[in-house]
Amino acid sequence: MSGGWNREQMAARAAQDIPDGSYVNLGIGIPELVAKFVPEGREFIYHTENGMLGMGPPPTDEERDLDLMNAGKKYVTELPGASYFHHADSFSMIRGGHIDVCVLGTMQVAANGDLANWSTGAPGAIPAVGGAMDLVQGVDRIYVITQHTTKKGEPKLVEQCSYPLTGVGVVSRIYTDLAVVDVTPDGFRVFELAPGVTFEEVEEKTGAPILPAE
Amino acid sequence: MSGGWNREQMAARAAQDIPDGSYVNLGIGIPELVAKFVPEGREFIYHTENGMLGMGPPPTDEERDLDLMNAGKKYVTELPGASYFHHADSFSMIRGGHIDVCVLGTMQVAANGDLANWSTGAPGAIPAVGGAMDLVQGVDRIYVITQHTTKKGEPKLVEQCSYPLTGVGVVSRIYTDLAVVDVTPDGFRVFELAPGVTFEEVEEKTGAPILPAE
Amino acid sequence: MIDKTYSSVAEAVADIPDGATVMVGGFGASGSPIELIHALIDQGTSDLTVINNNTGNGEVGLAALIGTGQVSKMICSFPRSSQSRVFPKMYEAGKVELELVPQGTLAERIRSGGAGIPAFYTPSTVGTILAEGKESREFEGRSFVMERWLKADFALIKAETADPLGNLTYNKTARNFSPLMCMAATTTIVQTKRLMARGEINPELVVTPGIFVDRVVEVADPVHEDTLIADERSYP
Amino acid sequence: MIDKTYSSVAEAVADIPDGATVMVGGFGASGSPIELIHALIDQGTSDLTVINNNTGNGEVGLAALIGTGQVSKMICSFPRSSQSRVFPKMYEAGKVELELVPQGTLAERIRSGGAGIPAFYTPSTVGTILAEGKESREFEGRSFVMERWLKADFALIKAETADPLGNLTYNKTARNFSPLMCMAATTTIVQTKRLMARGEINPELVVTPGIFVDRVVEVADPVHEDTLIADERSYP
Repeated sequence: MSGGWNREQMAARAAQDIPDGSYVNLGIGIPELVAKFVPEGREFIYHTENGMLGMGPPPTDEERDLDLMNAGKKYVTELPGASYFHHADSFSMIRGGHIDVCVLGTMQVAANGDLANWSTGAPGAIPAVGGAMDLVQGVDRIYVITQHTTKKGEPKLVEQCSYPLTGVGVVSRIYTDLAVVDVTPDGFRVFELAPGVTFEEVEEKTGAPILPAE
Repeated sequence: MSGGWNREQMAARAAQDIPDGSYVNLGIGIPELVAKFVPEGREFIYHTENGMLGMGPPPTDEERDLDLMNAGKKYVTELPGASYFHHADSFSMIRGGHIDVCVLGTMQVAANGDLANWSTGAPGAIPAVGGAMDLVQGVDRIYVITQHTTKKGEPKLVEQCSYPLTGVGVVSRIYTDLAVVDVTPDGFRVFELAPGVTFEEVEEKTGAPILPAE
Repeated sequence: MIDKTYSSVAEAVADIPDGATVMVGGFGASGSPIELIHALIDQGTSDLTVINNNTGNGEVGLAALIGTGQVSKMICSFPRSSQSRVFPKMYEAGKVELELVPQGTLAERIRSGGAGIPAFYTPSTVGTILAEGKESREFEGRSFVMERWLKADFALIKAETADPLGNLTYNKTARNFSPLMCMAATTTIVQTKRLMARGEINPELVVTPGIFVDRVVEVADPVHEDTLIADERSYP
Repeated sequence: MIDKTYSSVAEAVADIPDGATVMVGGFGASGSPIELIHALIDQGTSDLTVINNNTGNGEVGLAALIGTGQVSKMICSFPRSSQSRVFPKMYEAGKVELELVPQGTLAERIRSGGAGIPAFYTPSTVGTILAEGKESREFEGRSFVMERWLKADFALIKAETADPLGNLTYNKTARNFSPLMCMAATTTIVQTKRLMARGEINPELVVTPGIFVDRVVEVADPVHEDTLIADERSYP
């Protein structure tokens, strides 16, 4: 493939859409990379579900406190102006609409904004949901970062999710390796194409009707 | 009247029934006096609805902090081991059954334990309830301290409250100037008479059937 | 850099419109944001719904705001304090409406507003006239009443320390309803005794994280309702 | 004088009976009360229902407790961590049941258990398979699911400092579910890194007031799950 964004470029593109001063929750995986690409002149404050605002980058060995982790159970640091709180307060921030933006990974997104990112629904698999269902209901702007297709080339942007849903009609915008795609009342609509990518290529790799950029 | 307890003796008698180590909430008025009569060898920890455990006696002028009040809006002090918390946590302690004993004043108590202590129901009067309805539902042992009759000589222990209820069937035990009275499945029962008081006198001044001490 | 500080109480309350719902922190005199309330009197907005445990004392602060006729409705648990004279007068004259809510239910309704919980069940008021017209329901053989969340357009809050991110601490029992109201208001306005630099407040000591706070103004030497009343002051 | 201190973790957990429901503080390795959990393994009680966000890691702590077969049911939000090997094995063998609860709902159900709130409504899980069989209801045009309180017989908690009255502070994100579990358990058992004298903890800094705590035992130099796993340790 000639054109498109790599993981870091997808994260950087998503970061561009987050307003200065936002309280932001980043999911595990590519979404975590967003923190590396805060646009010049803006400040985001990072929330982690396990009870902290003002989360900083991974610690050096000397800085490391075994009690200081993020929701992905990775060691993090504390920035000036941080605060700690218990889980009920943490999810009050989420459920109560106080987090401005949440960036998540996904398995599938449907044209109406349905998100499926917690379970393949495979028989016998151990289900694990974490905070995903609270985040998608509580945060107004749910941004998704994902490859446009699976490794097998199957579309992840679909007409209807085949995997069990995380939430109904919750996604606002999707950042893929090929494009920025909005979820609109008319379904998927390209907002911006990655360099070297054509609308036709995006359309072909999308499992639902998709409109070109306005 | 020859026999009977005065206000301080009523409070002291109630204090006798509070186990060592109890978390105690004291209502405004005579109940506040209970704190003066903690029996030798026991320790009670006082809770105030407005967000404190470990409340101490009134301050000297030098000790006084204008921000440190009890639920009756009187200045208090902080004992070693105290803690502060917000109102939702404070009423979680109450509603969640964590306070062991609450001592309240009353206008009327009924033979089934109904309590009426917040409103006369007089037309035009401004209603004010505070935390009374939360306390009577959340605290297992509701003790009431009250004169046995009103100033006009009307019984305050009655068959059915004529005033609007604070709670249904919530009172455990009543400390009056004449006796300690239990609320039992059979109605009022004298547990103990004040010195110089006869059961007949108590019976006469009670507005409902009352059983003698077992 | 995020900076939520405002230079004056007047500026901080300037955009509160007529008809707004305003939560006011404090339990009696303790924690009452007098300077913010007086700024609201100066600003002159009207038809306010005010949520506070009480109705103010003397002729200053919340009582004064009620006295000017700016408040059309009070939601509170205890409108009748020994030094509350203004509210009774206005209430009896039919100039202010009252919604009476038990104190614990008031606290929990406000928390629920902030926590995104539209309704919950409580045993408080079961079997009383305050439960009339409310849904009730049994759980595990006991009766409970359903109560709804409570939100506000603005909250006026008094803090002990604050930083430019809006992280707050309180002094002793001045904490009371304030952390809950910060959660439940769209715009939370804080007067603080001390404005600290970012990072100066111990993260373990923060009671209200800045995410719940929108505006911070330093009022270094705040008046206290009890002192004003002892001095027989009135406002304006 | 009230004194809730115990001299050993063994003594502190001695009366936990078969069939008990036990909340265990911690989020992953952070805040996990390893010494109390290991004491429970030594004590040998069985048929436990355990409530924790996860299911433990490696072959120590909560994972080890599950591995011994003492746990018949787990209530958690995320049983599948990268280092969680014991639970999957026991689950696939049908030896432990799983109740999956979204993380925010789990926290709120536990708080509700402690706060005397039998049920509440949340938007989480609406339209998903986790809402199946649950009551749903509209408020202000939006759908919500009803969730019930969660209580326990015992809670095992790790604190940073504690005093003999049971007042607690935590270290950083080791706080997580612990303050809520202290509220929701009939008997709350705490291991603390430092036992302070009464009055030594700043009353403004207390996160869990002593009213929610029943037993305190000092474990001055606690092991950490991550360190044990890095050392490939197992228990017993």
